[in-house]
Order: sequence, then structure tokens, then C-alpha cells
Amino acid sequence: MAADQNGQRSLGEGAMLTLCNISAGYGSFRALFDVSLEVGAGEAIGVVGPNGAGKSTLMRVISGMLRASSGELVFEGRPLTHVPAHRIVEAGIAHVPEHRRLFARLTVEENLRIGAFLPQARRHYVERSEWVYALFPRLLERRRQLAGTLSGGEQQMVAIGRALMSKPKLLLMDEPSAGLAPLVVDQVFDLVRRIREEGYTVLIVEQNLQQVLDVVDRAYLLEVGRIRLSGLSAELKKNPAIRKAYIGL
Amino acid sequence: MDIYLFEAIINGILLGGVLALLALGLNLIFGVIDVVWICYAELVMCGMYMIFWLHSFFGWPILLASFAAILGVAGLGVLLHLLVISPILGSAPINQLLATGGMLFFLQSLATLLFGTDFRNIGVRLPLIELGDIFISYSRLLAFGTALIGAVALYLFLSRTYLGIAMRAIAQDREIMGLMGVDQRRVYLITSAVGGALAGLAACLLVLQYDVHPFIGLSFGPITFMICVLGGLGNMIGGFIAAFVMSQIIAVGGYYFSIEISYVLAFVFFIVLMFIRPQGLLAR
Amino acid sequence: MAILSRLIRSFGLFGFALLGFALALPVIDDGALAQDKPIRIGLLYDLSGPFAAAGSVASQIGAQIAIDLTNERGGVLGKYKVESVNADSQSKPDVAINEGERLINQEHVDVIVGVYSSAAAVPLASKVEEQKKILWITTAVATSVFKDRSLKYVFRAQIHSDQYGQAGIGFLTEHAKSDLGVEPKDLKIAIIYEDGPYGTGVAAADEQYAKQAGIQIVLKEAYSANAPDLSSLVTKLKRARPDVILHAGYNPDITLFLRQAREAGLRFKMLIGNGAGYSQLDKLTATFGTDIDNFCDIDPVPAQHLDAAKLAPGLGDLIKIMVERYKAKTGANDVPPHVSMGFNQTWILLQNVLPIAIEKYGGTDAEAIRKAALDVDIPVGGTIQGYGVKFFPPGTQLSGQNERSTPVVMQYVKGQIKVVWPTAIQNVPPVLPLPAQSPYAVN
Amino acid sequence: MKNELARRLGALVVATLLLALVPLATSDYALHIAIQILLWGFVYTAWSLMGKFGLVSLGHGAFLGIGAYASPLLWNYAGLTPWLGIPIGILAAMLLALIIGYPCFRLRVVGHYFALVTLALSQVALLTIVAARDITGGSLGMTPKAVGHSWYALQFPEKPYFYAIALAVWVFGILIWHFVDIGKGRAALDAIAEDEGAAAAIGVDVMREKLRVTLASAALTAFGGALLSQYFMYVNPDTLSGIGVSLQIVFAAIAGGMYSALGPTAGGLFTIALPEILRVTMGTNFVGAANTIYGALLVIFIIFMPRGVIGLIESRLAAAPARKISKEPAA
Repeated sequence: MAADQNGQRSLGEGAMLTLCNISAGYGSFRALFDVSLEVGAGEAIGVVGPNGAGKSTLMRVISGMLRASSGELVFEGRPLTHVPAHRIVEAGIAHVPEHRRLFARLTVEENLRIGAFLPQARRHYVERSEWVYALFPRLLERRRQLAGTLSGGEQQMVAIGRALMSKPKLLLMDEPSAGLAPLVVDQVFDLVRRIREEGYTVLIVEQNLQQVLDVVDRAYLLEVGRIRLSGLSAELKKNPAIRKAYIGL
Repeated sequence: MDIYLFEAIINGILLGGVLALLALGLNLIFGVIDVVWICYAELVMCGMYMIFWLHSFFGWPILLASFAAILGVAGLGVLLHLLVISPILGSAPINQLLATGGMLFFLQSLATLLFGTDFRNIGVRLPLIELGDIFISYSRLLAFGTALIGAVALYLFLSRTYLGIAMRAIAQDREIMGLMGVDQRRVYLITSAVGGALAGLAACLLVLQYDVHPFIGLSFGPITFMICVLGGLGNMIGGFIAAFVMSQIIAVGGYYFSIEISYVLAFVFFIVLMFIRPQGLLAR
Repeated sequence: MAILSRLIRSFGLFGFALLGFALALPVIDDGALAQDKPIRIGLLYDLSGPFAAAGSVASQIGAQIAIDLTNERGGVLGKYKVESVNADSQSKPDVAINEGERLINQEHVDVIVGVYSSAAAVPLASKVEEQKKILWITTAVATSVFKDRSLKYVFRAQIHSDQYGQAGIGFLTEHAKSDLGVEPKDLKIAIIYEDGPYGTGVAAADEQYAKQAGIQIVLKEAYSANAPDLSSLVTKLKRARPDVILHAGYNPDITLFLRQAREAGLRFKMLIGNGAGYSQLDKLTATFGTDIDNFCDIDPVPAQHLDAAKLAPGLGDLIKIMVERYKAKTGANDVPPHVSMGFNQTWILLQNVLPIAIEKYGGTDAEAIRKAALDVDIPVGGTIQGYGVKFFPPGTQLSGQNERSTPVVMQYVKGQIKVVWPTAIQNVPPVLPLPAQSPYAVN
Repeated sequence: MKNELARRLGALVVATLLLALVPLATSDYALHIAIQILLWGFVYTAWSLMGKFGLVSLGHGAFLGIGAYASPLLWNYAGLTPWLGIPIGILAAMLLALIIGYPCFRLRVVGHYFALVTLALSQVALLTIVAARDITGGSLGMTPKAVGHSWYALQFPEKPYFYAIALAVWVFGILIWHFVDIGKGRAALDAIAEDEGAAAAIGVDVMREKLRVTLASAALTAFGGALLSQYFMYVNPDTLSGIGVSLQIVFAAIAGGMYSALGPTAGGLFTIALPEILRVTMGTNFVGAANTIYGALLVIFIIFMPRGVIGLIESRLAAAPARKISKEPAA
């Protein structure tokens, strides 16, 4: 049901996640200014922008790692603005953090188990893990290996798999391609595509504009903490300003 | 082989059991919460007093009293966490160290105030085990066995349960635990309770071998501490091995030289090893 | 201006704190000086910390009973009331020094009575010498507190640690042949001791006297009173096979040692304790029951175990009062020797020294007390602990130490203490070696 | 920089003059406590030289012990005046600091592990002093041979003399603190405390800077120890060396505030005067009560004033004018 809404969404009521005038920062430093955006069920949305634009901060606000100083966050009609991170996961948002942040001294399997920590996820651990292993067969081979010993691409698989273990409704991905070799980057975007095909709603933050616009339906351009532009990815790809500044043409 | 040397080695192994048991809880707390409870031995003292009062004064059966003491010290662990540790989780490690150091002083004096300075004893005398010329202390054997069982149980808990894995994970990356749906405060509280319970368990076995008095912690505090560091703070297996290494140095060193020298040896060994393997015996 | 603001900002605070501290001090002062000048005595003992239960509190209670009793009888010479100021040295020498300073300079006491630990007695002796006040030691025993220090204002009617060795070895040489069946030169002893001043002092004396008597020392070893494990010491004792073990320790280590010795099957013909923990019979019995029957202990005698008929008239009643009051105050069964130490020494000061000081030397200032003390000459049997009092005069090696004090050897007989040596005043003849029913006896 | 130095010096001179008047106003007992506060304050200040750069040493009990034992030992056995004995003790402490510091810094033993290695060091020093009881008197402690009032033997039975010495030494300690605080090494040490690897990368000689401050700290600590034993005319392994003393030093410096010049001295007020006042006011009726309160206060201090008393007050005072300034542009 979610998958067939691809590309065409209607604004307003149907949005799964709504951010309204969110501002946030660290101490006296403000990283986000009145950011508003919407993610509809089944959509894949990109947030793009240069380094230091506040993309990761935005993700941290959504997943509850950072408190917004003002503004509102609504998920499936529930206000989630000042809810701690572990409750947000319960609500159905999983976050694949920047730099993957695996538990390096735990095995692959244990990393997946941590992902299924929530009681509702524990009950489905066996089927979920089988599903993740089916998605990433490489992980099945390496399940007893310490996560820290895997290659970058494999680690990204574990990070995504770990997030998927909680059976989220919305998957947040923070710079999944960062720090990976070009060949591996392609693989990672393949992964994103496959997850989309599985019917997940995805919000992805990327610097790598070219490739991310191939994957998502719509995107927002974030610069110095403010939303500059938004639109369907096809349109954005054609936007001369973006082409000049980010795609290098 | 020299029969007496053999006896010294056996004694060392048994002492190692006692020390390993003491190190278990302290190590768990450090591993998960990243705080060193300097007053850990004083919690053991509290447990010993609980058993003494419940058993000798209120006449509870020893097993029931022990069980109550384990629960009681677990409660103390939770209180310690809520009142002292959690307000300063973000402070410099040295401040955390000193806050629990202040608790050491507080608990010692409070025990003096409440119970006086008398030595208390539950008066239980355990049978002797005699194997030819070698004698084995029953209470030490009991402590040794419990340490082994405790270590295995803790190992299974940490490797098989969701909570246990979360405890190991939290030590590696605190910030993202929330993203896994883990409530960090809850895990800390449970860890403090388990650490406290392990201190209570140690109290049950120590009370069979030692008199209780407000300063009993002085006998065990420093050495337990060294063992945890030697094993690599938070490294359960390392701590277990370190307990036996240290106890062998003390027992065999004491046999060849004197108890005094054996402690100097143990500390010098500790310093040198810190230079060679600064992250502990089993550092990778 | 800038200097001023900076000053107020940081140094001002420091000044305020110092000022606050200075203001707090008068609160501490009892203001007792305004009264009718009673004789002020500071009682300085370890009321907290590890030494408290090892006899320090018992000594303090003994000393307090002596003061109360004197006041009930009208005071010194029947008219000068005694006022005591309590101080707690917390089992730490530095606290003892601070309390000594306070008693002398703030409380203006004439005499400091007390001191359990020899480590506290050493610096306190220097303090009072410097400030010319009297330190009247009731309990601390190390010989080195006095030896070669030509002290003038420090007195101790109590025994000193060399005498433990003298008594222990004297007792053994006397009974080696008759009871243990070996000549003294074939007797093998082991000396084990806690490594504090008390244990070290006693052990050195044991060694010295044993060498003089030609007794073989097969092991001499120290350990810390805090040691969590003594099993390697026990193993070494098993290997050395001594006939007799001489042990100087406090309470927790004695319990640990005896327990590990029993568990490791250590056997010997006799164990002789040297006061401190071994004189706390109630506590040892609570742990070991009858296992420790027939062990020996050297200490100044608990007065109640002496035959009152052999003491000067009136002392028997005094002992009864002391014992009753101690039991009433603490609910204890056994009255340890430390009570007698505290009581006896304080009693000597109040009844024998101060009267001379007042009548002959015109007051209770340090100089008068010092002269009076040197005048005291009590024959053997003249104090509740049996010994007489005559202090070594200035210029001698142990000046200030009582030359007539003696310890006794006691034996635990069915939970009771009996004096077994010196033979002249024994209650019962000693049981030697340990009888077969003892779990420690050589089979 | 010059201006700042002059201001600091001015404040110090005025404070010293004020403190110099204390003996006129108080009793010998208060003076006795004041001398201890100044001397311990000096030791705590010496510790904070290292501590504030993240070098948390729990081994200062060893340095203090060496300083405290060296001059009485030399005086009693060789008749050497403390004027020579104290420098020898200081050199010995510096040597030990080098022996322990060099491998620690070379092998990058930092944080918890540095604290614990040094902790073991103080225990080794304590055990060694006790074990060498034939010379040191073991746990009975030892007394320097008393000769009465003497500059040669550095012995003064009269308290005001020692008060003056203690005050002078304390001022010296504060001066050194300021010297390090505004000195050239400060930036390097700050960088090291922040991130050792990064500091090395920008050309800081990590080893040299760390060793320098460690040696200075150890030397001053040993000096303080020597004066303490000279004042008390008594040294005891438990009071002047070992783990207990090390913890006391760290505690005082942190509770007082190790980032301020006067913080460690305030810590001295806290660790010397407070237990004294508590013990005396509580009397002997509730044995243990004084220490229970003291222990609770220790914990409360650490929880609520992580930068120490002086640190808290300074930040309050600094915050007040800062607020005023920030309002101005808005108006």
C-alpha cells in the first residue's frame, strides 16, 4: 500500500512525520532555524546540503538525541517534541546514525539483537533476523564475527540491519555513504533502493547529491540551518542553481 | 614437590576465588556505567552487618538472612547510584572517584555511629576438609565455588540476554543506546542493583570467614581495586584471571618471603604490568 | 581599585573563611575557666577507628570510673574536684596531636591521661615535653616511647613492651623441662606479630629474651593488621613446626589467624598471646567457643583475677566497684585488663600523685606533679594490679617509666581467665602443653 | 600580561600582610591549626599544578613521605642540618617522580590508569617505610632529635616562628602557581590536557612539558612534607605517606577548586579545620558522628561544586558583570 504511492503524494493530512518550525543547537550555538518538512507514508525523502548545514542535527532532533529549542515534531498524529530517544524508537522511528556507530566489540548477531531490544521487537526477533540475513546474506556468513572487524560496506549493512530489527515505520539514514570507497557507495545506494522496495518510509540525509536524488522521491535543500529549496527530485536535478553548486556542472 | 609450597599454591587459588568474587561486581559497574565505586568494599561491609543482625540478633536462618542481605545491598547500590552517581555522570572521572571515596568515609563512620567499633561474629564454624596432609578451608572453597558460579552466571547473562548485551553495548557507545530503544537510566539502575547484589553475595561468604567491623573494607578495598585494573577495568574475564595472579603472588610470595614483602611484590608487579600492558592483562 | 576588587573576589573569601574559623573556636571553648578551678584532666583515647574496640574504649571507661569515684569521695584530698575533658584521637596519630594541642592550649588541662596507641604516644610525649605539661600514659606499652628519650614530663605506671618478652620467655623457661619435656635450648618457638608499634615492640622483646635464654626461634614474621589473608603465614608455621607460638595482634587479625590455622590443621603445644586482642576474651569466645581454651595471654593483670588478700587493704573493694561499674556500663561479661589499666593508672595519679603535688609542692601545675610523681614509692601489692610504683628518675634510660610494673601470664580456663605466672601469685598451675581435646593440640 | 601579573602580586601582598597579623589575635591552638592549613594548602597547591592539566596523580603521598622522612633521617643518623637534608629529600622525590613519570608518559599511561599506577606507588612507598622499620621506626613513626629553638636544626617550639615560615612557604607556593598559570608552558599543557595526540602533532614536546610540571609538583610536595615533619617534630607513615594521604591531597585540591590559585588552600581549610571543628563540637557523645557528617559533606561538595568552592564563587562573580555587559548592546 505504501509502495504504490511512489512519486505522488498529497500535502497536509496524510503526512507520517511533520516538522514545524524546528530550531535547535548546542549550547549557545544554533544549528537549525525554523525548519519545517513533511514525510508522507511510503515516501523516500532526501535532505541534502553541504557539510555543516545542520543535516545531522536535524536527524538527531527527530530521533530524540537532541532536544529542539522550539518548534513541533509530530509523528502519526502524536506529538514527539520532548520525548526521549528510547520512546521515539518505540513509536516506530529507527535511526541509522552517522558513521554507523556499531558496537565494535559485539558480534554482528549481538548488534542485531540490540536493535531488537524493544519488547515488541524481541517477540519477532527470529523472523526479523532471518529477514535481515536474507536481505544481507553477507551478514549471515559473518554473524559470529566482531562488528569492528568488518569492512566499511559490511558495517553499513549491519547498521541498517540493526535499525530494521525494531520493525520501524520510518527509517532515518544519516550519510550512509560517508567515508566509503566509490564502489561501496554504489552498493549502499543499492541497499537504500532495496529497502524502499520493501515498503519502508525513508528519510535520508546526504552530501552526495547526485546519487541520492536518484533514490528519493522528494528532497529538501538545507543550508546553514535553513531550508532553501524543496521539490520532487526530478525537478531538483534540473534546477540550475543546484547543478552549479552541488553537482559540479 | 614441596608439600608446603603446594599448600601455599592451593591457598592462593582459594584466596583468588574470594578476590575474584569481590572483583565481579566492581568490574560490572565500571564496565557498564564507567564509574569506579571506591566504596565497593564498604557495601560488602554493610551486607555483612545485615547478615550479622538478621542472623545473630533477630534469629533468622542464615540462608534467609543471606538472601535478605543480597537484596538489601542491591538496594544500597541503587540508592548509591540515584543519590551520588547519577547527578555527576557528566563530571570528570576524578570527581566521580572522589564522590564515591567520600561515600567510603561516610559509610565507615556511619557504621561506627550505628554499630560501634566492636568486632561482630556470627559464630558459624564450618567443618574441615582434610586431604592427606593438605587442609582446605571449607568457607574458602565455598567462596571459590560461588565465584566460579557467579562468574559463569554473569557471563551467560551478559552474552545471552537482551539486557546483558545492552549492558555490554552501553559501555562502548552511550549516546546511541537510546536509538536502540534502550533507556540508559534504567540499564544503569539495573546494573547498580546487580553490582550491589554481587557485593551482597560476597558479603555472605566473607561473613563466614571474617569478623565484621566498620573498617573491614580496608582489608579488601585496595587489592580488589588493583585486580580490576590489572584485568582491564570492565573486563570480566581479565578481572577473574587477575584475581588469581595477584592471589598467587601474595600466597607464594608470602611463603617464600613474608606477607609484607609479598604485598610490595604485588604492587610492584602491578606498576610494571601497567607499563607493559596499560589497558590490562588481556588488552588487545 | 582593580587590586581591591580582585582581593575581595578571591582573597576576601579566604579571609572570611579564616575569620569564620577563628570565630568558631570560642564556641568550642567550654568557658569552664571561670569556675572554681577544679583540677582539669584531659582523657585522650581512641573512641573511634580500629583501636577503639581493641581495648581503648575499655581503658577510657576504666579511667572515667576512677575519676567518678574520686569525685564521689569528695575529690582529691577530699576537697579538690576533678573535671575531665574527653577527646577522641580516632586511632590516628595526627588527630592525637591536634587533640593534645587543644587539650593543652584551649581546654587548659593540667594533665593528659590516656593514649592507647604507642604511635600516638610518641608525638604526644614530644608535645608535652615542649610545652611542659604532664602526659600520664595508662595503656600504650611500646618501650620505645620512653627509651633513650630522657623524658621529664611523661610518666607511665603501666608495663612496657619489653616486659612481655621477659614474662613470656620466663614462663617458658620455667616450664620447658617440667611440662613440655624439653630443655629450653631445644624448645622451638615462632614469633608472629602485627607490624604496628605494639606488635613490633613485643616481638623484638620476645626475640631478645629468647636469644638470652637460648631458645630456638624458628620463625619471626610480621603482617599487617588489615591483611585479608594469613594463610601463607600459617603454611610457613606448619613447615617450621614450632612448639610454642608467641603472637602479638589486634582483634580482626587474631580471629583470622586462628580460623585459618584451624582450617589448615596447624598444631602446636601452646600459643601465648600478648594482650591487645588476646585480652578481649568475650570477643574471642564469641567466635571460637571452647576452641581457644588453655591458650595463654600476657598482659597486666585484670585486677579482679588477683587474690585481694595479697593486696594492700581496701583495694579488694575498689576492684569490686570497678568491675561492677564496668559491667553495668557496658553489659559485658568479661572485664578485660584494659579496664584495670585505665582505672589503676588514673587512680594512682589521683590518689598517690596529686595529693603530694598539692600538699608538698603547692599545686597541680606540671612542675609540682612531676616532682610529686618522682616522690611516689608504692610497694609491690600496693595497687589493684598488684605491682608497686616507683618511676625511673631523670637521667636513666627509661626515665618516667614505672620500674616496678609487671605483667602476668594468664590462661583461658573454660571461658575464665586464670593467672598462672608469676608462680608466686598464680590462681592455678598452668596446663601445658595443650590438652588433646583442643583442635590445635599436637596429636 | 604585565598588568595582570602586577594585579595578582598586589593582591597577594595585601593578603599576606593581613594573614601575618593572625598570630597576634589567636591562641596557640588556633595557630597550630592555621599552620597546618597553610602547609597542607601549600602541598595541595603543589598537587594542583599537575591536577589542573588532567594529570591526576594519586602518588603524591609517596613524594610527601620522601620529603618528610629524608631530613629527620639525615638529622638523626648523620647530624646533617635540615638546610641540606630538605634539598636532598626534594631531589630524591624528583628522582622518584622521574622514574615513575618517564615510563608513564613514554608509554602513554593516562587517565584512570595513570591515577592507579601512582596510587600503587604511594602504597609501595608506605610499605617500604614500614618494612624499613629498623631505620624509620616503622609504623611507630620517628622523631627528629630535639634541640630546642634552633635555626640550624630548623626547630622552633614557639608557634609564631613556624607560622611565619608556613606563611612564607605558602606565599611561595601561590607565586609558583601563578608563574605556571601565566607561563609559557601553560598553553602547551592545556593542549596536552585537551588532546595529547593533537598537541604532539602541532609540535608540543609532550614528554618534556609533562615531566617538567610533574617534577615541579613532586619537588614542592616533598618540600611541604619536610616542613610538616619539621613542624610536628614527628613523622608517621600513615599521616605523611600512603594512599590515605594521597586521596586527602586530591580531595582537598578538588573540593577547594584546583583551577583557582586559592582553591587548594580553601581545600586545606576544608580538610583540616572542618573535621577539627566537627570533632570538637560533636564531642565524644556520638562517636563517629563527626566523621559521618564530614563524609556526607565531602560527597555533597563534589556533587554540587565540581569545580570546587572557589571555582563556584569565581564563576558566580564572573557571571554577574558578564551579564551586565551582554545587556548593553541590546539596549
